Amino acid sequence: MNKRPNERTVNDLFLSGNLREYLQQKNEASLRAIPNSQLNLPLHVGPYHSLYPVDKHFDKTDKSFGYLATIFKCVSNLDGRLYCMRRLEGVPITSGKFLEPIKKWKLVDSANVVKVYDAFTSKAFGDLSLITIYDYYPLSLNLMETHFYRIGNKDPELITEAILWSYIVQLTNAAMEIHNKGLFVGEFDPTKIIVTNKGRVRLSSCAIGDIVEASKDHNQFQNGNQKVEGETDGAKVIDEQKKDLERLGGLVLNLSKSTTFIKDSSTIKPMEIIDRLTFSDEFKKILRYCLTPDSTWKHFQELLAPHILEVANGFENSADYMESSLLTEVENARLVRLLCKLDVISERPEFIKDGSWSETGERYPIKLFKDYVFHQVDEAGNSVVDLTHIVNCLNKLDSGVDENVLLVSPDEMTCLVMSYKRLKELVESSFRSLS
Amino acid sequence: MNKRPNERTVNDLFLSGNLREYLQQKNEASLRAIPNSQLNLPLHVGPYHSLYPVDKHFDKTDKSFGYLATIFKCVSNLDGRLYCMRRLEGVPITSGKFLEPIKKWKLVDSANVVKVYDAFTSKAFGDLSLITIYDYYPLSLNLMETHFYRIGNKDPELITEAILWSYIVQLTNAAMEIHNKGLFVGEFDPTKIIVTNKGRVRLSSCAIGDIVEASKDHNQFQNGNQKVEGETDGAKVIDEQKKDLERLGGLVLNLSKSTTFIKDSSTIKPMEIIDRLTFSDEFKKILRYCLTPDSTWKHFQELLAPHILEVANGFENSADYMESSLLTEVENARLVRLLCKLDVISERPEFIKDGSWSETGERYPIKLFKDYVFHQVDEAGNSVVDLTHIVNCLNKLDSGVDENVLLVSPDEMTCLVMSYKRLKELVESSFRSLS
Amino acid sequence: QIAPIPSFTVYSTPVDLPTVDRELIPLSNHLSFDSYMPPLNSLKLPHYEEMLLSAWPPEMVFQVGSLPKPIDYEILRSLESIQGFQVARYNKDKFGPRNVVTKYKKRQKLSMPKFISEQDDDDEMSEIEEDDRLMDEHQSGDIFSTTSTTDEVPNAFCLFRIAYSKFGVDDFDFGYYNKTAFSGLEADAGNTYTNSILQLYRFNPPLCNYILKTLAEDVAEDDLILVELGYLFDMMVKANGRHCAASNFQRIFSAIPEAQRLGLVTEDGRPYDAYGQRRLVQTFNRFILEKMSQDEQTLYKSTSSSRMNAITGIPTETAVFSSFCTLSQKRSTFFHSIDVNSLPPPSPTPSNLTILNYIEASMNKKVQHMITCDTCKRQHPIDASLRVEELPPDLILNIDLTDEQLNKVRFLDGWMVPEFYMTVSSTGSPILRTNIVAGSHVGVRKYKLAGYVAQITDRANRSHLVTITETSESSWCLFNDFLVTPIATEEVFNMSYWWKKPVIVVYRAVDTVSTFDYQCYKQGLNDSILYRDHFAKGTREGKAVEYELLTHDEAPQAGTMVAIDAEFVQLVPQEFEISFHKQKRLVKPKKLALGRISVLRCEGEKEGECFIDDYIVASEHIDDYITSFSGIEPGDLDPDKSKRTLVTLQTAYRKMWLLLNLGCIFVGHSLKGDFRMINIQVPLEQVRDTAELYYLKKERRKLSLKYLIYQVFQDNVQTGNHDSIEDAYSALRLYRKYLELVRTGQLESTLQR
Repeated sequence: MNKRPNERTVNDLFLSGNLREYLQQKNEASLRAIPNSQLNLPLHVGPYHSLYPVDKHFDKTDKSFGYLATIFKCVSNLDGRLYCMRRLEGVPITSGKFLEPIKKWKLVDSANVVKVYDAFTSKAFGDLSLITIYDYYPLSLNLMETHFYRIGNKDPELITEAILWSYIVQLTNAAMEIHNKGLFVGEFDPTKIIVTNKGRVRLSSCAIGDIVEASKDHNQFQNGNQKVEGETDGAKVIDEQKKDLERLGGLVLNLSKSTTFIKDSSTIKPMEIIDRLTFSDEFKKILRYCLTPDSTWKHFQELLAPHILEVANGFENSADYMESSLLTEVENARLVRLLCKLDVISERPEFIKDGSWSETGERYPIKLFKDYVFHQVDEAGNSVVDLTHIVNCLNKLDSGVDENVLLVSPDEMTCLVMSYKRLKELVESSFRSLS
Repeated sequence: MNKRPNERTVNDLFLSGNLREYLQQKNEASLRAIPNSQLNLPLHVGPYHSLYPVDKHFDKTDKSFGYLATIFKCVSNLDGRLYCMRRLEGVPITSGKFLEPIKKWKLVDSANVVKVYDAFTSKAFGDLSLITIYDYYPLSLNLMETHFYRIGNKDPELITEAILWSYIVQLTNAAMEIHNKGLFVGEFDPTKIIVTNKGRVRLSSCAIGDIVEASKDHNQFQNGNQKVEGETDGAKVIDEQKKDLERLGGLVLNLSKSTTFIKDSSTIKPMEIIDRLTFSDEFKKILRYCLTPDSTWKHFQELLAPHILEVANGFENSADYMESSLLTEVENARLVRLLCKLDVISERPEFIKDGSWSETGERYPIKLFKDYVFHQVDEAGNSVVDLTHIVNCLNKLDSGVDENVLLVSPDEMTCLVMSYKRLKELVESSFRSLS
Repeated sequence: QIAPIPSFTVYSTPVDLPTVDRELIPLSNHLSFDSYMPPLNSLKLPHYEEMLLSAWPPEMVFQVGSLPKPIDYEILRSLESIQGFQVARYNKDKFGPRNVVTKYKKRQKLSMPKFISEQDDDDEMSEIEEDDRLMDEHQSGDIFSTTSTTDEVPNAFCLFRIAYSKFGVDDFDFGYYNKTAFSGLEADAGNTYTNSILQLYRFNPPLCNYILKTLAEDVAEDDLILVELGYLFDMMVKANGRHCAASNFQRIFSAIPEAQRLGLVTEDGRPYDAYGQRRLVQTFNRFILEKMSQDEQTLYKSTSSSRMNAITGIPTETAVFSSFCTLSQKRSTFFHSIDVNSLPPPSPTPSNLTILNYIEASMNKKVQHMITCDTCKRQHPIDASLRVEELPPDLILNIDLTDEQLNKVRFLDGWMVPEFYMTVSSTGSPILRTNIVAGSHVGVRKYKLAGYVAQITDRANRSHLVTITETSESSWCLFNDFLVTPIATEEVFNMSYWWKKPVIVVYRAVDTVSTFDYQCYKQGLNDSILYRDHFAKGTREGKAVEYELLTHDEAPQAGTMVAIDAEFVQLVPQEFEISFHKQKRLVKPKKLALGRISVLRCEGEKEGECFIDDYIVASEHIDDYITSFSGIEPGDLDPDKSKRTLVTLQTAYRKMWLLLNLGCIFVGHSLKGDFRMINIQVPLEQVRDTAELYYLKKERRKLSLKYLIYQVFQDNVQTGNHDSIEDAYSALRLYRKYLELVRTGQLESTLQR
């Protein structure tokens, strides 16, 4: 897609170089399917079917929250949409109460959190697995994969200060919504933050941590460790929310660290590492603030304000860019619908039997018209393929103009003159007779 | 219509009705043209031609910056793009120096500022007009038109607190970028802030104020009023930037005011008006802060931080929405080509003669596949039209996925198992053999 | 002169002429297939006022989200490459007409019989939302239907699963699926595939009688499969149409190392393709027949299995020789089944082929393979041959053909012959004919089809096994796990359905035993185990013995009352599927195993004295000893560590079984569950269950033993871990008290307290 000159100047943080190619790849990833038998996967898990493992480039034997985890793309039998299914093997869920956290998490609605829809346990895989269902983002990679691993022939993406600012803003946005719903993030794990679009990050795997925690608590409780309920729970949430800021800082520090060579970085104190970073003072200041014991989200946001504005500006631009791209494509659906109508009525085996497509049949002109549109030849009788001619004819057919067209029979012995208007009526009535 | 979650109608399969209509209108507005002769407009103004007056619903005899102003849509001879041209009649520009501000303004790059490209004087209209060239936003209305006037059959849009928060954030974003480039906004004039999309505002008419000012200064200077250059200029900018906050406050106050009936509001002090607003305390607090003499942009942004985050979240969502819309349309562009390819190679009279479409021919699977896609039947043998099936199959064909499809011969005695990948190759090679 | 009329054609309307395209499309807007620029809308849509043709009716509804229909495995397996395309024959009967829309299937609410706990409500059916039903193709209507007009799998042949309510398997209404006097087998006692063979032999009189007869013998050192089959068949006979679980059989079978090695011990629910499943059940068939014949030798302490061989033994000569060295061996051995895996030679009239041609081809086989020769220490090919010398009265056939070969069989009319005649050729090999061959009356023997195991494969390509067998003269039954229903004779011989494949077939000579002798073990019944110890390991020395053996003076009679109680350990915990918005659903009930059983005298001087207190050896992993309920401590069931009086399962079981057959009356509390776990069928007239006797009808509540004892005697029992001797004694006290309360007419008032 050609970028218009003014769009080239746009801050490219959120726009991939070749949007069309990227969208096509996403489309392909969504369509990918393999017969079940080859994968030895269950036909369906609850109401979700057509499971297809989502490539995991990071770690084939990934352990998530202490359990073996696998991720699938699947289709819901209930609404036909694609979802992402996470399976954790052998989580000791013995009561519906453990799944309670899902109720709160379902309310979380943020552009930087992958929405969770469902949680249940299933024996479909043979064992008893914990299944959680999320929005599906084709081609998404996690932060580790994005910045540290070579996937296919794509080099890892360089970490820059601009990217980090944007991540901080987006993850703050995610955290604020999660906190608003009385929850906490718990861990900013780079393998559980996914990049769903250029520069767009989302917290994934939500609610699993809380469910696993609940199952642990319960089992400890069974083993005699009394769990204190009630207000302590609320206090714990507030405390964890506070800790989220430090954990965000930890993530950002780890990502930042990779941009500079620091010997024995694991033995050096965080604050010292920050000093050695080659980023702006403001960045260092805000990172230091995250890791300060008494830091608060409120003040953190205040410090962040100008950068939030910058990131918002980037999002506005990317929405604008998408819209302008969309503007050029908006007529396509119309042609798809028209072509489908034509193909649905043409060459139907059951029609060939009745006489309506024969040379004297009422639908014969449609056949001749299709020849006229699609099967042009030059004077020597060679095929000519001209999309302009095709689309132009289709446009005229679509609107049913009064213009006449000359249709010649394949034997070139007879011809017909017919208006697009009349052809349109013919196609429409043929279509009506089907449905 | 009552639909179950797994049911789709034709409207669900393609771009959402509203968005499509809106985009089509924008397209139409962009394309609108009337033969020049009827309008009595110059054939071209500098490198810009095909002038078409942009409807102005607000005031037919608009005076802008004290001069008669008209706005045109035009096409640049240099890059073929559409631009917006503002013409001010009779601005006394006597030196190229007066146009200097444009240099700085051209650097302003914000999602909330209409980009300015050019400024020159022209005699094309007969008089000496100041011409400024901007990005063109079809269907855009200014704030006054959006919220206070009935345009066509569209009622003015209600002002809510949420909208105002969003405006504040966006205009702050605009102001910050303008300040960064060493400029100031000067006036938050509701007739010069345009709404280019739902909820999206942009400062327009940039740079004109400074040019007009420069011409006035010059004329005053000519009339003997020494103008102090240099650092005083810098100080003035800083002062004006500070004042911008108050002016932004003024705009917001005026917009807010319209939501409550306040008698003799012009005689009542702003702070009192704020008290009477039915908005949240936080909103009032921030509005009061704008109008406080010692307010600073820095602290203002800090106060605004959580709301910037909210607005950013909204923009993220709209970027996502646009992307998903674009995804379907990009798919459609490919589907049109694919459908045409299929029709171009199918049923060609010259192929029917040679054997390649016969039961053993290499193109036979394509024929069977077309039956599979378009000519479904129910168990009683009646035609069934399932657009979701058609689009899904075509998408898979286009992507050439590895999935296998079972194609049964018309006599139902033999069948073929073939992957979409292989079918795609067949279609492609058949098509290539034609052209 | 009249001038000729000029020949004009008079047009009433002006002639339509093609319109010349006036508006030229600028070159810059020309579209291309290869580039997406310019976009398609560079060509403008002409002005229009009516609805566009591209508009689709907005009310048209398309359904998405249905499960994709996979390509049938049978097609995939029979694909041939023709000119680079993968081509197969299409079977319209099975796969339906082409290009048929897949109907949207949603998780549906299915009508199922209610759980027993819900059955007091009026309507008979309840709606159960079941995710697993997503794939099920049960049609509406009669579940006992054995024929289908729509070419679908008839309902009675479909795979049925047990639905578990929160009360577990006990709450499932098995009775709904079986109205006959022949007991079905539950589907989740483990190794469900074996059910088909168990039913096949249960209804084979010579084999069934032979197996039951073994019950007359005293216990052997170790648990014997042959004897276990006896207990199982006896239980199935006694159950008289009620459902049975082959749980003890499966427990003993699963512990056999050879069975494990052969992969016969399987996790249920593990998917098999159709062919793999047939191979599995045939391997089991060969294994179980061979094991029975071995067990016969152990049980009767003999060196040959003459009893078994007289029924199923197939004397077969196997020979090996080679032209490369002096190797030459000939051996005659007894097999118990024939693998039908050779195709008959091409026939001029292929449509006349029957199973007999396949059997004949498989009775005489020659193969060549490479060996490293023991004789000459070199590698060379050898010729091996197999020749069946004679057919037994019970001819058991493993139909070991591929899907493709079986698909051909479908089209052979009358392939499964109802009867045939066997004669002997001049070379001494059996010859099989559908008619008596003229002039060869010598050695002619008539065989009739006795029954077979069939594989049922549904549209979703899931396979399971059913048994069709003659239950009495000319009367046939279909056994589909716990579903049992009579089936018409013509359906028995019909092998033309796409969903049905023969797996194991039994023909029986008409001159052999054809009636069941369910009492055969009563002759010479050895009950000595009741009067002696028979520990799994060691002697009385060092054991904590809490019982006093019965003496012959106390020999149980019909009507002798004994008090019993059993304790169980948990092998596998129960499993639930849980969803945050639905009720949790039991998907696998817990698996328990008998751990201890105690029996007390109820009469005479020693009333209340224990005479059996058996701990049962655990051969499998125990998940939980549930000590607070069972009183069994870890280690108690381990022969190497235990101080308890530990016996094998069959020893403990035989004692119960003998008491049952001697006509004892069992007193205890909540015995229904105990009997189910012990895996024994006790007629109601031999049971005095205090939980039933003290049943609160109004509250529909059964009272616990502890509660009852406290209410009736103001005693505290079960203060520590449970103890089966104490519990059996408490039940006995309650029973005595019950009789007294009834006598004095105080039962109602006591219950109301």
